[in-house]
Amino acid sequence: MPITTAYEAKIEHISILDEKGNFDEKLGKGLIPDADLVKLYEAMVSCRQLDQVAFRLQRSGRMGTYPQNMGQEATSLGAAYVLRKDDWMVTCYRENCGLFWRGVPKEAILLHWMGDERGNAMPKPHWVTPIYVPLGTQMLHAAGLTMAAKYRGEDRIACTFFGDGASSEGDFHEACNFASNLKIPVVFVCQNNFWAISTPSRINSAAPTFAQRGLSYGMPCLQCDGNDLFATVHTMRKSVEYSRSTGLPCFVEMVTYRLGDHTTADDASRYRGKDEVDAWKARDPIIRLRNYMTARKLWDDAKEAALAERVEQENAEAVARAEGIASPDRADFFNAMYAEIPQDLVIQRETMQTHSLGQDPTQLPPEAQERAAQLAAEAAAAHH
Amino acid sequence: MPITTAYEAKIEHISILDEKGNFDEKLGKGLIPDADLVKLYEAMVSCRQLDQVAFRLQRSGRMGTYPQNMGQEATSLGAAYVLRKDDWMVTCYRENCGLFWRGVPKEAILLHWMGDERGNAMPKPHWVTPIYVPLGTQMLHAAGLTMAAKYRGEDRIACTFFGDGASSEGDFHEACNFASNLKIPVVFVCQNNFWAISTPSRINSAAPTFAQRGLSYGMPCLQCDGNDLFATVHTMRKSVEYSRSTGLPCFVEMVTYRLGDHTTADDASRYRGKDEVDAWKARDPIIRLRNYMTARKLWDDAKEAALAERVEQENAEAVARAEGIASPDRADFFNAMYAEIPQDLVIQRETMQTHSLGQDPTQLPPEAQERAAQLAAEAAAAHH
Amino acid sequence: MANLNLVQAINLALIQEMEKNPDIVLLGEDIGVNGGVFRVTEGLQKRFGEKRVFDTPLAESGIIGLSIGLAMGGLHPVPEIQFEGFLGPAYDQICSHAARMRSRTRGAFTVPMTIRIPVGGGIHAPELHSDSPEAIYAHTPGLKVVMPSSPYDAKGLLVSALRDPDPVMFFEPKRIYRAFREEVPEDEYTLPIGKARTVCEGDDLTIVSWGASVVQCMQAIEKASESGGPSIELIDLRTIYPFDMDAVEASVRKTGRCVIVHEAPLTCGFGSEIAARIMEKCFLELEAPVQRVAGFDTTMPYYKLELDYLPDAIRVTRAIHDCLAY
Amino acid sequence: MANLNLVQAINLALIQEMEKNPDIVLLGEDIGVNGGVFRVTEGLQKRFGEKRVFDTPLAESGIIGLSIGLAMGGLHPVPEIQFEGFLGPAYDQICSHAARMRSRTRGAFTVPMTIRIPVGGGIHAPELHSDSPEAIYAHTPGLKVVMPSSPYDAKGLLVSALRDPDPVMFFEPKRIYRAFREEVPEDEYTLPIGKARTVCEGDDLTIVSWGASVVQCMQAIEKASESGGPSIELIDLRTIYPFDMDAVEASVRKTGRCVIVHEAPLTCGFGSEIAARIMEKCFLELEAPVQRVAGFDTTMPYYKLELDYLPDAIRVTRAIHDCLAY
Ligand SMILES: Cc1ncc(C[n+]2csc(CCOP(=O)(O)OP(=O)(O)O)c2C)c(N)n1
Ligand SMILES: Cc1ncc(C[n+]2csc(CCOP(=O)(O)OP(=O)(O)O)c2C)c(N)n1
Ligand SMILES: [Mg+2]
Ligand SMILES: [Mg+2]
Repeated sequence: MPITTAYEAKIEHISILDEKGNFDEKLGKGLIPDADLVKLYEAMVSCRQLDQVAFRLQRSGRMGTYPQNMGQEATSLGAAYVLRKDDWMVTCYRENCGLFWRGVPKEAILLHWMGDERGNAMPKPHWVTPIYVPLGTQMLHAAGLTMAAKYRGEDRIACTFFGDGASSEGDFHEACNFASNLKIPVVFVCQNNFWAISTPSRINSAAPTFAQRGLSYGMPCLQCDGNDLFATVHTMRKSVEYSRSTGLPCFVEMVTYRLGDHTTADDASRYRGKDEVDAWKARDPIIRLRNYMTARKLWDDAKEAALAERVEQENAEAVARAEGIASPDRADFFNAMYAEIPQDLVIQRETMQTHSLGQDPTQLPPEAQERAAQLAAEAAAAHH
Repeated sequence: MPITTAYEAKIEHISILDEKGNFDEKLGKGLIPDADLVKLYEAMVSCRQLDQVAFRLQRSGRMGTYPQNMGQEATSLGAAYVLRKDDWMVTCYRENCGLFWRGVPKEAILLHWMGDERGNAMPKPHWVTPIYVPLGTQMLHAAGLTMAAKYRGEDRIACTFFGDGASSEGDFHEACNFASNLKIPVVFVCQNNFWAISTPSRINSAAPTFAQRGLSYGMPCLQCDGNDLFATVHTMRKSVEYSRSTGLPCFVEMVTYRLGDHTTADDASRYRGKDEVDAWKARDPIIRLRNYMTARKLWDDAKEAALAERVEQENAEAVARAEGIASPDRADFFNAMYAEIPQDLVIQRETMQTHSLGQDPTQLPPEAQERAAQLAAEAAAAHH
Repeated sequence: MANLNLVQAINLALIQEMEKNPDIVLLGEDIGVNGGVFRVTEGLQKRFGEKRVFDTPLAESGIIGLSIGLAMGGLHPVPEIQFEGFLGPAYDQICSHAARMRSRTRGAFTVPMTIRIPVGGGIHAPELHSDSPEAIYAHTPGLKVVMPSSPYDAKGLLVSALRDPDPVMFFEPKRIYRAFREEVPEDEYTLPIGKARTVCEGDDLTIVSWGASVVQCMQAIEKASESGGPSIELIDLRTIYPFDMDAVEASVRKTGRCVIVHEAPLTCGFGSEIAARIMEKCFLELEAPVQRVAGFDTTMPYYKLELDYLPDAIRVTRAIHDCLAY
Repeated sequence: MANLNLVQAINLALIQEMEKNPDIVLLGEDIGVNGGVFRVTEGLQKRFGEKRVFDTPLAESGIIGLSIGLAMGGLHPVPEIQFEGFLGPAYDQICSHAARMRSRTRGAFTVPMTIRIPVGGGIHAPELHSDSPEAIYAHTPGLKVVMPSSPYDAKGLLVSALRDPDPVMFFEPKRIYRAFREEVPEDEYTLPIGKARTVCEGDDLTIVSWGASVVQCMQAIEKASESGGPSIELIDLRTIYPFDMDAVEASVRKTGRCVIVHEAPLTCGFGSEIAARIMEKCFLELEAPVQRVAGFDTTMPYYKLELDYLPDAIRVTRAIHDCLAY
């Protein structure tokens, strides 16, 4: 037969609790115990509220650029809920909800965006990495972290998150390819929120799905409604079980939407219409879950009010902790460079306030040293 | 329905003249006119013979490292035969047969491997690019060249070649993704010859095929027997027609085998067995075609003998042209850098024989200049 | 004459050259509808259409690799890399191809391309949004490297870049994108790539700088003159490669003392080349070692500490005194 | 004691450290069964198994990115980049992550990793197989950069790198991989990263060099002494960052004259930093401008002309004379 079939593939889409409130009993029943469901809901509400707090902090000059997570809470949360506490979670910057569930202190995330490296000093053991800025690069680290665990005979796996835009980076391809060919159990999760700043997702992929990016590597691929916590939990269960049992990677696309601006430095109204945003507001993962819980008598307005109060309090405390930290010492950025600081850096650190870098103080004739120091002092004074 | 189908795909494998000599009339009949077939066969034999000549040149110190094409002649030749003469052919370094068909002078390729940039100065218009050394990088240039043509309203497309190993590079992903999303008609051809130096192709892809690398981007993908000229021609026809008519990219995997060492610097016996190589020798595209033509009375031993003689002659002349070129001037590598050479480079070029770079001759007291020049002369003499 | 800031001056230069030369195309992340995250390409897609001004997938190597192909194909692409911190993924296409194409093909293929890159610190941006990698590209033969310090210079230099037959790295100091305005002629003018500008003349000491640091230097010079201090000559290099050593040499031969100021880390920063050349060319005239005021040999700190890292008027003043006291 | 060439010395260092430290893993293109294209890892996969010595897909960013993850996960990966010309695709992972991980996380994550890279020209190799990018990485805070010039140094320095808690770029001058052998102790010894070696002492002039160029310098010095020439001190930097300025300073304060020799392009090559520092530290003792003998500011030519590009004993001798004649 001259024409034969070399390869065939099929990708499923999973939805359990849809935007109209329809709930699929077959897949959904018993998927998440009611007690957990309430906690998960509360986590989403808390994350959403922190977004608003952060936004205000930025606008009032108390924080730098901040990327809101609004609308995407169910994606990383579903993953964090399913993962073992000692599985690696290697994320980008729109996975706060999942990170907080894993126990990352809110002030760590706040500090990062307040321009303070100490926000990246993840208290161990959370099995999470700090915020990543260069897109598409963290998935390779997820593969390495997992391979190191495998090397030690641990059955730890990793789940790594990245956006529709980030999946265009070459490192994305290399990470998937390395994980597949070197047999590293990583669950690759693409958060397709339809936008990369102002760039619509079709410019990052003209293909019908982002899920099929995994087919290149022969990975099992799934797509799910990322605004449906039940769907993200179900999809992650299947994926995590697959990777842990086979030691191989797999691929997930979570279809969601960025309800806010890209960051506080962005104005989304420049490039997308209100109608589109409104349509997605109706698909808000929080509203959807609240309606479901209310119908199931797991939730009511009183509980909501109490939660709102508690959350506001908690988040205010987190902000206080973030703002309460002593301001960093300018010596820090020298001391943090190497395990053992090179002599030349010591000199730079010690003389940064007293001499120019080209100057070897010891070379100056003593009186000249004094003159220079004195002139410098005067000048400094003149500046203030 | 909670579980729906998000995507389905199927990839066909095409074979027309198989290694046992079976010929599929349905696909193969009239595909290549007999007159062309003979010319194509002669081109493969000529390319194969040049490989042997080049090998001897390298061993006798008349050429640097050289990568033989042996066994893969039918891949790039099939493409070159199908492409329009003004379509871009953007290749790597194992596509000599196709390049020669397009009219690239053999001495150009030889000069490149003889360590002479003039081998890359492709005489225009051949619509081909020179040899590329950094793997996986040329496909993006193919996309750009084609987009530039499209910008001018030309219907020129591009065909770009790369290996199984090169398809692991991030740039490969970015090239396919750009071509697909920005709608650039490029036919991506992966030559899967089962090896990347000593690395077996399964380490570069654990997936069943390399063809499915194109599914990420929603491209039509085909796989064919790369040692079957009829299959490569048929597959390229379908692919080229698709890209020219739709203005979109598509993907092809040609399954072939590298019969020789990776390059003259390599010893393949270190990492692969004789049995494997022998099995593939039986699938040699040249033998296969010769048997077919002989059976069809298009070819016989007399013709073969005459061809061998002619080819040896032609290739000897190409070598003579490559070796006959005047040796390059050391000023060349300065003059070739910019359209207009910066003053500092002029000084470096002019003083390279007379002064160190740190020296500003004009600053030297005249007598010192003389002394320096004289000492230098003596020293130089002492060296010879 | 219009009173423009740096962003507007670049935008104007792009418009005027695009109208003259149909082969100029703009591409990059968010440069279309959004006009770029700094709004430098604001309104250009509307004006010139999606064919000449288009958004790309999010991949810097792809952006530069595609642009190289466009240039080999006869166009003059103007890719924007959103921040200098994201040049990394494009490093290979820039240095292994754009910089080498002309020489490796002996002119059969060339890469007329202007890569626009916001550069430098001081705007309280996140990590990898505040670096100064100019020395990396100055050390890569085959490229030209430009960094304007004012709206007027930006327009004149960009027009030259857009007409250059070779690849130009056009670094735009984001700290002064909107810091000040100045008179910028509507009419066509160019500033030659490779020529420095003497910002102010002086006899006691020469300051050599480029990019946003030039502004810090001017502040230091003002302070100095207020307090009846030394007479200082300030040279804005404008172009990092090819650099105008003649201007530097002439000035230092006159003053005998020099301070170099840049944001990039000290070690192997471009200041080291200037310092070495000054020694080579002005050895006999030099009265004190050339002083360097630069970023430290550390990673650029997050913004809480960035002002401790970046050269400012105080540090420049200190260097002036160190140098004069020698 | 064994009489080894550079390749064998590195191979021995790897074996000995891998036996001591189970967390060391080797990865790269063709390093397994094939033992690397230069056979540096010959026999190591057989000896330590595929778990500790493995081939990767053909992707340099992936190799380094994976290694960074391995290091963050507690191992000490030793990735090999097949040739320095292919560092380009890995530039971003090296400079945006490996170099920054410790400082950006304030030590919560670190990257103990030794990147092995054959470097330099002179072996008649194809394009992009003969460059010298050390200055690029010396300008990137957070990295250490090492380049040995002999088998003995290679072993001692590599062992130090394999025990270093921070990322080390270990450049191996391919031109002298097999050029000569010397006595290399089987027994454990280390050479400190950051310390230079005085190859020979002299009073009239100091030569500072590193990597394969050191050999060219020694030839020039021999010639000079044969013809009863000047007394020259040769300093092999061994480590590019952190570099041993104390050794250079002490020597130049003594000789008053200095020639720097390296293969990389002149402009912003590491020689510029050394030259600038010498001026800063030895201004009063310097009797002539520091001379630089380096690659030219052009792309490394294909091999027909590579010997015209690379510094050789003749050019070094010329610089010695230029410097002494001043
Ligand atoms: C390598 C790199 N290039 C560019 C940027 C600038 N940038 C920050 S976020 C962003 C868009 C990201 O889109 P996506 O990956 O879809 O994630 P999302 O913001 O939608 O969650 C861009 C271009 C970056 N951070 N890193
Ligand atoms: C970016 C890059 N990395 C590494 C190399 C060194 N190298 C040259 S050829 C080769 C193997 C290529 O394998 P493949 O892509 O399958 O092509 P083939 O040689 O089999 O035709 C390698 C690793 C290179 N040339 N470029
Ligand atoms: Mg997105
Ligand atoms: Mg191959």
